[in-house]
Order: sequence, then C-alpha cells, then structure tokens
Amino acid sequence: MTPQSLITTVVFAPLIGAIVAGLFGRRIGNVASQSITTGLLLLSAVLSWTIFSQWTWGGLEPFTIKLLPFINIGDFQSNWSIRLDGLSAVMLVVVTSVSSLVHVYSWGYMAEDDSKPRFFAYLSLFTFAMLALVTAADFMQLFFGWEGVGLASYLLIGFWFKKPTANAASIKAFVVNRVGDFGFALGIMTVYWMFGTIQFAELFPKIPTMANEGWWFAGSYWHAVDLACALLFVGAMGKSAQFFLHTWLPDAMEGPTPVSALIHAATMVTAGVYMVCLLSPMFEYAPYAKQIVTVIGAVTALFAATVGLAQNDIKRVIAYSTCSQLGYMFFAAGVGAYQAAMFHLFTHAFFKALLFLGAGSVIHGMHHEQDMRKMGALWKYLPVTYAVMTIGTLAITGFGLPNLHLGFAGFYSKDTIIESAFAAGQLYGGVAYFAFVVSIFAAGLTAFYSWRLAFMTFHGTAKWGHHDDHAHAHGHAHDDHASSAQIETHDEPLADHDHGHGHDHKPHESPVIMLVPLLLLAFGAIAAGYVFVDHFVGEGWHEFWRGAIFNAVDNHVLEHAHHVPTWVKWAPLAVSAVGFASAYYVYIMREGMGAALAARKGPLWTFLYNKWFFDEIYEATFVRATKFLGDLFWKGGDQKIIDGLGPNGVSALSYAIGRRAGRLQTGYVYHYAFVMLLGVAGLLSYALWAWA
Amino acid sequence: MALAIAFYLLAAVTVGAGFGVVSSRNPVHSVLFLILSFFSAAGLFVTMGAEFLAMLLVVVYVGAVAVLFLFVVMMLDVDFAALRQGFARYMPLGGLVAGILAIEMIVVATAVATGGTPKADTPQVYGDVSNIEAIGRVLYTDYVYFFQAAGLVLLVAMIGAIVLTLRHKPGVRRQVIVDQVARTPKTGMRVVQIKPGQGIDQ
Amino acid sequence: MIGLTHYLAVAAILFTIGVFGIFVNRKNIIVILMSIELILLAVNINLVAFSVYLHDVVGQIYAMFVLTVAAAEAAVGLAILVTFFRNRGDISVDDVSMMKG
Amino acid sequence: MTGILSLTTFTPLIGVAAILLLRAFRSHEDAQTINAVKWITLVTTLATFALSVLLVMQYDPANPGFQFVEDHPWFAGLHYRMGVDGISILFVLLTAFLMPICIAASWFSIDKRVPAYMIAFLVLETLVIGVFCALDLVLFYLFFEFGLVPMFLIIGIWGGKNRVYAAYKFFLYTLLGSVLMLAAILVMISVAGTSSIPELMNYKFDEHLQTWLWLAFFASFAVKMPMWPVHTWLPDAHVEAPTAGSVILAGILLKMGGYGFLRFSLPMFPQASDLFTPLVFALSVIAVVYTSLVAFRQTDIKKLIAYSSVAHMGFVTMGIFAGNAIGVQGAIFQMLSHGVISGALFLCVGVVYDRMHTREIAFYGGLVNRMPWYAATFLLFTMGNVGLPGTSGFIGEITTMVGVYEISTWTAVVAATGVIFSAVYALTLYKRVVFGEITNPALADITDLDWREVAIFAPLIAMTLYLGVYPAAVFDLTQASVDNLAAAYRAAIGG
Amino acid sequence: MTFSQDLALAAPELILAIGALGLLVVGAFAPRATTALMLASIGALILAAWAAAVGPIGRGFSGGLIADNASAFAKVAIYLASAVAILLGQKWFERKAIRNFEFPILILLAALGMGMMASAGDLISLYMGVELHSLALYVLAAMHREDAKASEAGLKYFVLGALSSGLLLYGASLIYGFAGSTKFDEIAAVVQGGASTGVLFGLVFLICGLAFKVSAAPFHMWTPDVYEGAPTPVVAFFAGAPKLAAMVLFARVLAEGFAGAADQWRQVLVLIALLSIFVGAFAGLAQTNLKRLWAYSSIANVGYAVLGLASGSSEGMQAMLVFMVLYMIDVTGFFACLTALSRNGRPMETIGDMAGLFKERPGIALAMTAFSLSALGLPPFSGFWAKFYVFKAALGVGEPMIVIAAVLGLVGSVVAAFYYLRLIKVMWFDTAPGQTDALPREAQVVAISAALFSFPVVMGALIFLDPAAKAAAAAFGLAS
Repeated sequence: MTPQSLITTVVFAPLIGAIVAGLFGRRIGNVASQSITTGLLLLSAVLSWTIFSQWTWGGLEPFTIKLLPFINIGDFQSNWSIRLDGLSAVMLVVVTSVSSLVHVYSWGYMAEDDSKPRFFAYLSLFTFAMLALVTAADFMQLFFGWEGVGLASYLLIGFWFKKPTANAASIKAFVVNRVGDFGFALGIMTVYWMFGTIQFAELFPKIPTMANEGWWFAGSYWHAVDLACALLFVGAMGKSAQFFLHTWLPDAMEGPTPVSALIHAATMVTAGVYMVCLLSPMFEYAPYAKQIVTVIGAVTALFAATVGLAQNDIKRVIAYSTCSQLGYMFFAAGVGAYQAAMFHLFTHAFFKALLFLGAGSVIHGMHHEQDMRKMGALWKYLPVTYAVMTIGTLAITGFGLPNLHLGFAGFYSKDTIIESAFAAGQLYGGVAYFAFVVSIFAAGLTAFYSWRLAFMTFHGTAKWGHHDDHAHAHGHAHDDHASSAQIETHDEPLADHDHGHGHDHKPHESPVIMLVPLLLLAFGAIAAGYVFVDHFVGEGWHEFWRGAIFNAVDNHVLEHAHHVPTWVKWAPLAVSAVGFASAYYVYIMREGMGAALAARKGPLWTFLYNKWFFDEIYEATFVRATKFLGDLFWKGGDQKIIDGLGPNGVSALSYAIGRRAGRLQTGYVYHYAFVMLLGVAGLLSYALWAWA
Repeated sequence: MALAIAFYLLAAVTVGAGFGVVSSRNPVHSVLFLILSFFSAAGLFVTMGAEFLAMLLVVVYVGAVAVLFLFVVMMLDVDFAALRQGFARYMPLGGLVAGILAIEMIVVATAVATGGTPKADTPQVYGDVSNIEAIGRVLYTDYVYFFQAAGLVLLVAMIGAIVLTLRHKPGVRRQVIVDQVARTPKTGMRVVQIKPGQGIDQ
Repeated sequence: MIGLTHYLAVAAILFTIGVFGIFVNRKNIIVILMSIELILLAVNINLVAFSVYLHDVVGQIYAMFVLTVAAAEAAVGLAILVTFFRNRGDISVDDVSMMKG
Repeated sequence: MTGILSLTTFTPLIGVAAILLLRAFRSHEDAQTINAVKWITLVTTLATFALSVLLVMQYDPANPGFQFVEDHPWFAGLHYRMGVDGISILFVLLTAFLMPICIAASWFSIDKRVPAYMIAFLVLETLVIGVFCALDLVLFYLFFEFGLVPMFLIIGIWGGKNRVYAAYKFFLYTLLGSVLMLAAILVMISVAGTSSIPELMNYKFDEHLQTWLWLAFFASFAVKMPMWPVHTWLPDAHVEAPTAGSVILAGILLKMGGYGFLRFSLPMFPQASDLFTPLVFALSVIAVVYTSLVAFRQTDIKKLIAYSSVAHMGFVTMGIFAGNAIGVQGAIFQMLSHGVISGALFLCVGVVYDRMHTREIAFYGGLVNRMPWYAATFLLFTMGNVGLPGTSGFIGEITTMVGVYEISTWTAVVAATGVIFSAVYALTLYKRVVFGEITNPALADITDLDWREVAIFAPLIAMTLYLGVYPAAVFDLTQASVDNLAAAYRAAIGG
Repeated sequence: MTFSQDLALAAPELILAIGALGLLVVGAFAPRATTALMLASIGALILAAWAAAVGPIGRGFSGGLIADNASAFAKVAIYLASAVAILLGQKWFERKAIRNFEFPILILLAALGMGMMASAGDLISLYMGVELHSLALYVLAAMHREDAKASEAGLKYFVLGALSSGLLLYGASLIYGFAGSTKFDEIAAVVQGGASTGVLFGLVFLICGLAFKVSAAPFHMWTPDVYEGAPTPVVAFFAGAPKLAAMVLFARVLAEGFAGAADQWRQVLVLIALLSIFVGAFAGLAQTNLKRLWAYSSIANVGYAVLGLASGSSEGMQAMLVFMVLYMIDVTGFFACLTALSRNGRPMETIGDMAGLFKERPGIALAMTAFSLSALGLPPFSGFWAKFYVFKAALGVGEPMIVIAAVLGLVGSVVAAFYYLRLIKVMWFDTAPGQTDALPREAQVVAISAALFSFPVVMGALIFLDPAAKAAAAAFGLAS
C-alpha cells in the first residue's frame, strides 16, 4: 500500500466505524459495534505508526492528497484533502494511539452503560474529526475539523444526557469554543483577504513578502500578520482552554472519563498548539502575536496550576493540570520553540491520557466516587492503577536527571520548554523571561498538586466505606459551590441498576481490558521522551520536521535551549522536589492538615477553590447580560417599540381614525351638506390663494 | 336712473325675501317669501331685458313649483314649531361659512371689472327681433336636442312622482268604465229567495 | 349705472343665503329644498345677466333649462319627501339618521 | 427546451384542476376522496420536482445569461417573459424540493378542509416558482404579490390560536412593503420604457432616481426577508402557521426577498446599493445579534426558530450587499441552506406538536429517552442551524462573512458574534427539549418517528449534509451568473 | 352637418329614448308583463351599446353632442352595466313583491342621461345629462318605498344631489360668463392663453359638482347612507355606470374645455383624490355593514380614478377609463353577491352575516373573495390592473406632487386592505351561524361572471380593453 492510501484509510476508518455504530448500533448490537469501531481504530493506529515510522526513519516526503473540492469560489479555494508532513504525522500517531487505547479501555469502563454503540460512535466520530483537522491542507478543512471535534466534545460531555450538569457543561464547552472560533473565523478571513488564499501551501511562501504590510481592521490599522495570527490564536485559546476561555474544560469533566482522557487531555485540547505550530511560518513574522501567545500561555500555566491545588474532584485536578500543561506548550510556541511545544504535546498525550484513564480506573474501582476526600489508601486495592498513576505523576512532574539526560517523558519535553523560555529570554528578553519564571514556579505547583492527588487517593487512611449516604447527599448539594454554572455531581451515572453506590463493596481493581491500555500508556509515559527527544527537539529536528515547522532565520531559541546554564537545567527538578515534599508533608505526614486548611476557608483557598471566580464573573457579566439584553430586545424592543409603534400601533391608530371618520358620518343631511360646502369653501379659498 | 332705482329695489326685495325664506318660523311663510323672491327676481330679469325668462320664472316657479311646495307643506301634518329648534345654535358657524363664501364670490364678481367679460359691459339691446324670438331661434335649432332632453327630464320627474307616491289602496273601489259599459241586466241583477229568519248571506 | 357686477353680486348673495339656509335649518327639509331653489335662482340671475351682457342668448336658454329641471327636481324631491313622511310620520331632518357611521 | 419553465411553473395548477374536478364529482368529503386529494397533490408536487430536476440538468452552468427564455407579448407593453439563470434556478429547485415534503408533512396533521389546503399549497408553489422565473417586472410582481393570499389562508384557516392576528400582520406588513415596490416598478417602466428585467438590468437609471427606487424595493424585500426592524411579523406568522406553512414560509417565501435584492437592487440600482450598503450592513448585524438574543429568551420552540431565521437572513442581506462574488454566492447558498435547515427544524417542531399539541419549550424535556431517532435528527438540524461545518449552514455563514469582510471588517466582526449566539440559543433549546429526564408524565408514551416522518426527513438530512460537504455542487451552478453580476456591480460603482 | 347626421350621432340615445317611451306605453297597459319589459329594455340597451360601438364619429347639434371613441367606449360600458342592473333589479323587486314596471324604464332613462354625459360637448348638455340621470337615480334609490331606509336614502341623495347640482350650475354660469361660451371647444380657446380667475372659480364649482357625482371626498358624504339604504341591486347600478359616466364627463370637461388650466385643476384633483383615498380607507375600517363598507371602498377607488385624471395626460385618461370599467365590473359583481345572499329571508348585509360563507356557499364566497382582493388591488385580479394603469400614469407624469400623491395613495390602499381582509377572514376562517337561503339564479350568474372576469378573464380581456381605452383616451386630445 502506498502511503497515500494508508493515510486515507487512517482518516476514514474511524468515520466508517462511527457511521456503522451510530446508525446501526442498535440493530447489530453492542459487541458488534464496539468491535467495529475499536477494530477500525486499531487499524488506524497501526497504520499511523507505520506512516510515522516511515516518516521518522523511512524518509517519507510530505505530500497532499486532494479528494474533493469543498468551497470553490474564486480565490477562496478549499479542498477536502489529506496533508502529510511532520506535524500531521506526529498528530496522527498521537490521535490514533490514544483513541484506540481509549476505545479499548471503554470496553471495560462503559461496560454497564446502556448506550454503548452511541458512545463508541461518538468516540470514532471525534477521532475522524480530529484526523481531518490534523491533515487539513487549508483553513476551511482545518475549521471543519476544529468544529467537528467541538461537536464530538459536545456530544461526549453531554453523553449522560439525563444529568443537567452534563448538559450545561456540554453547552458551555461548545459556546466557549465558539467564542474562540469567532476569532478563528475572523483570522481566516483576514488571511484570505490579505493573501488571497487559504491554502497553507500557497499561503506560507507569501508571508515573508508581506511581513510588514498593514491592514485595516475594525476601524484601526494593524500590522497585518500580527493581526491574523492574534485572531487565529483566539481560536486556539478556545480550543485549548487558555486563560479567559478555559472555563469549559473543568466542567467538561462531566463526560465519561475515557472522553476526558481522549478529548480533554490528549488530543482535542492540543489542537490549538498544533495550529500555532502549523502556522509557525506566520507566527514567525508576527512578533506581537507571539508575545501574546507567550503571555497567555504562561498565565494559563500558572493560573491552572494554582487552581489545581485546591480542587477535590480527581478529574478536575487533572483537568487543571491539562490546562496548565497546555499553557506550557503555548508559551513554548510563543517563544519560538515550536518543536518543544510539539514534543510536549506528544509526551503529554501519553502521560495525561494515562492519568485520566488511571483516574477513571480509580473512579471505577470506587464505584463512581470522584471526590478525593473520600478516597485514600487505595494502593492496596488497586495496585496496577497505583503503579501506572505513579508513573504518570512522575512523568508530569518531569522527573528526570538532567546530568544523565534520563527521565520520564515529561522530563524531556517540559525541561526543553523551560530551557527554551530561558534561552529566548536571554536572546530577546521581554515576556520570555516572565514565561520562564512562571514555568519554574508552575513546575513546583505541578509537583505539589500531582502528588497531592496521588497521596490523597492512594495513601493515607481510607476515608471510604463509612458514610456513603452522607457523601452521596453531599455530592448533589455541594454547598461550597456558589454558582449554578459549576454545580458538580461527583458521580458518573454509569449504571441504571443497583450498581451505583455500593455501600458494602470494597474498592476493586479494574478489569484487564482497562489495565492493558493503562500499561501501554505507562510505557509511553516512560519511554516517549527518551526515544523521540532527538527527533523532536534534539540534533535531528531539522531532519525530523522537514520544513513542517518554520523557524525564522534569526530564531535560534532551540539551539540555545541546549546550552543554558546548569542551574536552569536543575531548577525544575528542584522545585518539583519542593512541591513533592510539601505535598508529602501536608497529606502524608500531617494527614488532615489539607482538610483543615480547606475548612478554614481562608481567602487564598477560597480564591483558588473557586477558580479565581471566573465562572462567577462570567455568569455575572456575559450570561446575565445576554439574558438581560435578550429580554430587553424581546419585550422592550420587539413587543413594545417595534410592534407597539409599528403594526399594532398603526393599526390601532388607523382604527381610531376610522371610527372618528365614521362618527363624522352623523346621518344628518345638513352635516353632509355642511361638509360639502366646507369643501367648496376650502377649495375656493385654495383657488383664490394659489391662483389669483 | 330709473333702472338703477328699480334694480336696487328689486335686488333688495329679492335678497330680503331670500333671507325670509331661510329664517321664517313657519314654512308656509317661507314659501310665500320664496314666491316674493321669485317675483322680484323676475323683475330683475325685466330690468335686463330678458322678458321671456321673467315670464317663465313667474309661470314655472310661482305657478308650479311654489304651489307644489305649498301643497306639500299643507298636506304633510308637521309640527313646525319643533322644526325650529336649534336654529340659533348653528347661526354663527353657518354664518361664518356662508360669509366666507359670499366674500369669495363677490370678489370674483368684481373680477369682472378687472378680468373682464369678453364682449360688452352694456346690456344687449334687441333690435329687429324680440327677446322671445331670439331665444326661439336658437332654442329650436341648436338646442333642439336638449329641448327634447328637457322633456325627458320632466318625464322622469313624472314617472318618479308617480312611482313614489301613487298608492293602490286595496280597500278602495274604483270606477271601471269598461265594466260599467259591459254590464248587462244578467250580470247587474240577481234574484234571490230569502227565507224568513235567515237573512242574506252573500 | 347698473352693470353686470351688480347682478352678479345679487346672485352671489342669494346663493350664499341658500347655502346658509341649508345648514342653519337643521330640521326642516322643506326649507332646505327651498334653499336649493334659491341657489338655482341665483344661478339663473347669473346666467341671464351674463347672457345679456355677453349679447349671447345661450345664457337665457340655459336658464330656461335650469328652470325646467328645477321644476322637475322639485317634483321628484317633494315626492321623495312624501314617501319619507309616509314611512316616518315626520320630516325632521334630525330623524334622517337611521343610517350613519 | 422552451416551455419547460412554464410547464414547471404551472404544473401544480394541473393538480389544482384535478382536485377541483374530483370535488365536482364527489362533493361529499369522505375519507377516500380526501386521500385521493392528498395523493393527487403529492404526485403533482413530485412531478414538479422532477421537472425542476430536469431543468437543472439541462441548465448550462457556463452560460451566465438567462436560459429557457420564453417571451410572448401581452398588453400595454408588458410581456409574458420567463427565464432562469444561475441565481434563480436553484430557488426553483428548492421550492420544488420542499413542496412534496410539506405535503407529506401535512398528511395527517391537517384534518379539516383538506382539498382547500392542498389547493392553497399548489397555488403557492406555482406562484413561488413563477417569482423566480419571471423576467418581466410586472409578471414578477404578480407572482410575488399574490403569494400573500394562499399564505394568508394557510395561516388563517389552519393556524393556531392567534392565527388571525398573525395572518393579518403577515399580510399587511408585506403588502405595505410591496406597494412601495409597485410604485417603483411603475416608475421604472415609465422611465425606461420597458418592463423586461434583462433590459432593465442594462438600463442605467439616474443616480438620484436610483436612490428612491432602491428604497422602494428595499421596503418590500426587507419586509419579506425579513430584516430588522420589520421582522416582527415573522415570529407571529411562524408560530401560528401550520407546520408545512412554516416550512414554506421560512424555506421559500423569505428567499423571495433575497432573490429580489439580487435580481433588482444590485444590478439595476448599483449606485444606490453602494450608497445604502452601510445601512444594510447595520441592519443586518443588528438582526444577527438582536434577534439571536431575543431567540435565546423565547419560550415557544417555533418562535425561537423563527427568530433564528431572522438572524440567519441577516447573513444573507449582508452577503448580498457585500457585492462581491463570494458574498453573493454565500448569500445564495445561505438561502438554500436555510431553506432546508429551517424547514427541517420546523418539521421537527411539527413532529412533537402533532403528538402533544403544544410548542412550549417547558412542556418538553427528555425526549431523547423515548425518541432517539428524533433526537438525532433534531440534533443534526440544530447543528446546521448553529452553522457547524459539515452541514450546509456553515458554508453559507462563512462565505457571506468572508464576502462582507472585504467591504466592512466591522460588519464581519459583529456578524461573527452571531455565530456564538446561535450556538447559545440553539443548544439551549435542544437541551431543554431533548435532553434530561422525562419529567412531564404526558411525554411518557410519546413515540419516535414513524416511517412517514423518516421519509420526510431523509431528503432533508441528505441535502443538509450533501451541501455541507460538497457545496461546490451549488457554487458551480451559480458561479457564472454571480461572477457576471458581481463584476457588473463592481464596474458600475467603480470599485 | 345636417340634422339627419346629427341624429345618426345620437343614435344610441334615440334608441333608448324611443325604447323608454315605447315601453312606458306598453307598461302602462300591461304592467304585469315585467319579464317581457325587462328583456325588451335589456335589448334596447344592448342595441344602443352596439349602436354606440359602431356608430359614426363626429360632433352634432352645434357641438352639444360629441360622438367619439371616448363616448363610444363609455357608452358601451354604461349601457351594458345598465342592462345588468335591470337583470339584477327586476327580479329582486319581483321577489319583494314590488312589481314596478317603471324600474327598467327609469334605468333606461338614466342610461340615456349617462350617455348624454359621456358625449356632452357643452355645459348645457352636461347639465341635462347630469340631471336626467340624477333624477332617475333619486327615484331609484327611494323606489323601495315601503322601506324607511330606502326613502331616507332617497331623500339624502336627493337633497345633497340638488345642492351639488346647484354648485355645478353656479360654476357653469360663471364659466359661461367669464369664458363667453358654453361650448367646451370655445371655452378651451379662451382658457388656452391663461384662464381668468372667474373661469377658474367656476371650474372649482364645477369640479365640486362633478366630484359629488363620482362621490369623491369631501363630497362623498351621501355615499355610505345611500348605499346602505337603497335597494341592493340599485346600488349595484349606482356604484358602477353613473360613476363611469361622471368620470368621462369629468375627463371631457377638463381635457377638452380646460386643457389650458391643467396645472390648476390638477392641484384640486390631487387634493380631492388623496382625500378620497384616505377617507375611504380609514372610514371603512370601522364599518360592519357591507354596503356601507363598499361605499367607502368606492370612495377610495374613485380617489384612484381621480388620481388618473389628475395626471392630466392621455395615459391618465386611459388609466381612468380602464380603472372605471374594471371597477364597475367588480363592484357590480360584489353587489350582485349581496343581492343573492339572504338568510331566513333577511338580506345578509353585515360582515358578521358572512361568517363561514366559504363552507356554505363556496362559489359566492370565492366570488366575494375575488372582489375583495380585486378592490384591495392585489394582483392578478382586475383591481390590480386598474390601479396599475392609474399609478403608472400618475408616476409617469413625473411631477413631484402627483408622484407623492401616488405613493400616498398606495399607502392608503394598504390601510384599506385591512377591511377587505376582514371580509375574507370572516368568510374563510369563521363558522356559519346558519343556513343561507337558496341563491337566485340571475344574481348568481352575474356574480360568478364578474368574478371570473376579475380573474382570470381580465388577463385576456385587457389585451382588447387596453387598445380600446387607449383610443378612447386619445379622443380627449391630451398630450401623452
């Protein structure tokens, strides 16, 4: 098989699976639909790895297959196509691998759900959309994939449609993403009218020639490329849950855990990073846009890490962790180290999926309890999960020894990012230094909350099995959470029957079908960094990316990243250690101290626990304003003013005039004569006045 | 000069009688005023040399129209006092509009002096033909068609008056001459035997 | 010297009186009919005066037709009035208001 | 192929004749007669659809001019003149496509005065197709204006509780707009000495006169579209109309406004169009934002969708007046797509309305539990309404916005916010109707789509996805004519 | 021109006059032969129409009678409408047990008067024509003499009509005096160089008098009451032919006599037209009686016709002629419907009575719907074409005043649309309170034929009507 047909199969196999399972799932049964979707995805994954290996080691050249015209109006030419280059090759393996593992995992995790075909169809549909996104050769297909994954995300977050919170969360995710897409779409338009094309292949060569052009937009004059990049980045912010547009991601945890692993950790949320890297030929000529990317990324990294400190829901902690890691990726791209960003994306996919699936395993084992305060001492009951979660934690904290160049996956990618930020700061100063400082600090926080999660879940004393009734009630009326936008239910309504809240069941280890993916991911979390560091960011990166990522001639960040001072290389490890130690102190040595701190409800804790009050602010401003304006326009504008003055007013007025005119018609002859004579007199007077 | 005196006298009577028509309390008086007005208007015609028209006015109006009015006024049993109510109330407004009209029309009438009538400002003097002959010559030649039409107008009026007012009262016995003439002793007489105590049951 | 203007003025005044009579006599239809006769009289004075001063006999012929028609009109009008009276037993103009609006 | 246009246009009247004939022989309305009437109507509409497909197949996309032209002189200098170009042909197809669906959708839900109902629809079909085919101003006006009557009756006789008010509002609002257009038409005929649309397109009206003519046409088409602030008839009309009436109203009748702009305003009054473009843009973006917000607060499903129609039509107007090829193509596409999607959404409402006889959002909830297929269908069209890529809704929105961006970035920015709002109201609606548990006991026994409803939705689903994935099918047909139009417009305004 | 030639020109009138006189004699001796009388008078009218259509063209009786395309056009329409009125009315009176053999004769005489109006060439024939037909109409209005409403209608009509005659005459006298002649062509010669104030003043009076005849505002006040009170078939007659005759007369006076003062009378006419349109539109809104409603509708419609006149061009005259003919057919049809409908012997006259008529009497309901839509001016009904012509002419003049008036007039038509819609609504949407009586055949035939004419026949008929009206309008001799 040629690479072309391979990659076509890779892209469309999930779609076929989705269609079959979605339309005929009920007819062919659960097992059949699960087998078809999972099988096709495994096929995709295998083929993706084939392509990836051909790319990495086989010297496959980039190519684009045009399948069909999409939108073809004048210069606005878009095609359904499949583009293969370094970036898409990486993304293919990330997407298909994680997706296929999640499919497999879901066999176990969703075993008790009664709409499995639908779930698998959604997963496959998502995968297809994601693949369409990463193989897009123009902005329109990119946008298609972009919104397609959004749709899948919406569907999967709201998978348990009976849960009001899930429904709310799904809408929130979609709408917030739409806010991002608003910018994205405008960015596309700007690109189109500025460069006259939306095909990447035609666009990128044009950029250097127009690098210093200006552009009128919304009443102001902008630096053209900066403007386009900034607008496009808004799209990335939405999809990748960056600061300001991050609020949907934690709520998205209402979806089933495999979904969180696939969409909200490993793949979809990284689409923004992918896009920025893909558009590196543009961003390289957009210095201000890059600075924005850097700042937003850094702030997100810090913000999410701080919020992660205070959360009690196991999935939410990981969600904030994802958010934070995405911040890392962005500021890496922002400082010009796109390769580092992609590398972190790659490794992060493994260990974050691992963490989520592990958390899922815990939840499964705990009979759908998600509150970490009700866990503890689970390591005995869920040994495999414990092991892989620990691996994942080590990976995310970036554990590794700089002097040996040996560590878990996160170590390679994250340290590269931190070093790149430092290097960029050294080279160009400015926001890169800020990013560097933040990244160091956030690394410490990462270690703290990651270990906090591990300790609260697996260590300490068991806090389950005593007051489940209370816990259940508590879950539904969570008094800490003020706003309706963030009402949480700490259980996944997996089963309709009595499985729910096993009072007497002990926590149990997950079935093999769930553990296998965990183990595979654990392997990835360990090895992905070591194996690919050279290709992604090391000496071989030119050879590996083969032009897919563009670095301006004066961009030497990555080279310099390898030659930063030693303290910079050690700093992440050091702060991670501090974070680990603090977590150990608070949650193991002084067990209960965390709970006590939370119970005091200090201002800082409250601030963090409520996620910097973002939901509350948005609720008070945007949501309220929307409702208020909607009512105002409807009842005031449409009903009172437009209808009141318009049709209803005019008709009432006409009718009143009509009645009066009718009343003139008194029925008395002399009145009639009088009116006639008035008319005569009037006309005569007019005649005299006008003509005499 | 005599003409002027006659004009002013007749004009005054005409106008005064006209006002009497509209302001009398009793419609009978109104009719009489109307007759007076027509008479003096006829006089005005005479001052202009239109004797035939003057005569016609008297004959037609006084002889026919006014009598018709009188007839109706007398025939209909109307409470005239009630009909006078509200007269004063509407005086001002009516007066105002009438005044405006009058002023406007008089303004136009005086425009004769400025705008000018086409031919002459002296009355026509009939030379060899009399007024009536002059009228007749034109009427029976150029306007014969309308003369006939006038006949039709009168016909319509006649038909209308009959249609609207003629009533065949069912209970009224009429004289049917044909029947009377055609009557024979056979049909005119019937011999009946009256039994005592029964009477006639016809 | 008595000129055309004088006659026209008389006619105008007579016309106005007729008009005035129509809406001042709110209730008496007969007087309204008589007012109309006054208006026609005014017209006739006008016509005759013009005719005489134009040295054109057509005006007098016109006046003749007007006279004829006025007579016919009076006949029809009074006939209608009689019908009306028969139906209503009254000729008050105020009552002529079965239909309005 | 001369005559095919007339044939397509008047084929529905053959159905009318058949129904009348049937009624003449069977005055009693028994079930059998009613059934026959329905089948006659369905077959007629299908035949019309077949003819329109034939029309499209025969159409030469490379030729930007009018095709299948028929021209017969009439009286007073008027002509019976028909023809289609790339701009109008698809509307003919859309009309013929939606009609059988409407008939099928009314199959059981209309139970009184069925023959009259079917006749009204058939007459409406003729009129609407006529509007898109007419090449004579007065002929156009005939078709355009008389369409009010069947729609008035459809709303008024078979409508909901407040139907009379809605019917009146619909009628008078539209009438007011179109009498002004009539005035303009008459002036144009007087000035140019012809009522032929192709000739008028080449006639250069005096700029001052253009302004007035443009405004008069605008009055009519803006009401028809409807644009803010003359949109308030639409929600009322939609809410009260029977399902099929709403489908036709949203699917086709609104398009006559957009078509009018394309056929008259742009080519005939280019300078005035250019002059008023800011006004149109302003009204369009207000429509997009304002009505989206209003839609968000609605409690009646149909009203919500109706308001969303107004918002979507905002994209159409701005696309048209962008005056560039992409904007105009986008606007045409948006109209087609909206015709399919909003029509389908009203049918979705009709499905539950037929079962429950209420359109209150609050009444529903949790339908997915009992009606999974319905939920999936509704979801698809909701997503189309939201403008999700892959559905036709997306193509229309993005292309119009791209077109507008060239002319006014501000407009594009504000319009793009509409994309956010549409997600808000559409998804909220979907959530409240479909998701959640069934709490209303009345819904406990609600049934899923039956075969007839599936058959109704299937073509709409296919069309939504087909156009969403392969919009080129449309663009290829419209391209030549639109390029022509846009080029002429640009040349006329010197831009 | 010899007398016999003159008589040939007057052939239609002669036919009617002789017919009327002959039938009067017949009727006097055989008053019960109403059907024969009816048929004979209809025959006379048709004969007269034919004579008008094919008769010679020229001026007779020293200019007092004009036979031209315009008069022929008008006469054909008037006589045919009169024939229809006889058909409708005679049976109606018979059903009411009023056996008036005078009815067809009065109509014949009225038609004769209208014919004279249509071919009037000087102020005297104008006056005679007007009076001849008016007197007949006064009588017809009150003809149902046992009906209080009818006699009241007749009285009102008469009083106001006499007043308007007075105004008209006064105007005629002033014109005669200041222009020096009663003949239109001679007046035109005087006016050509600029009309004197006196003439214009007279013209205003004359316009007022004629406006009364066509029931244009503010001289419309009689219309609703008379329409309501008079017998329905008589109203069917009233609403059509006399207005056409008066409009033609109007056109002739203005076009032939006062073409030189067009700028002046145009202003007056625009005022009258607009006032009529709006009075008709607004006052109709609150009506419940259909006859009154249609009276207001006719006021509004006359406003449109006057607007056509006001445009003062040949197109305007053509528009007016087409308008009046189409309107005449509509309104005759509508009143034929009303003539036909009754419920339990009581005539159905209010909007409420029409509830559910579509279910009850679909044919008549459809016809009434067609008339309503036509009166509303909705294409493709004849009313639309009528308005089409008028507004095309008015807008074609290009004079700002007329253009504004035209646009306002169109807006007024939207207001009026409301009450037409109400009728449709009631007939189609509401449910019937009870059975209607059987429909009389002749009214049904008239109604359905008129409805068919208003659509679709009109679409073809206009092909013939258009050139005919154009030729007729050309006879007025105005510039296009």
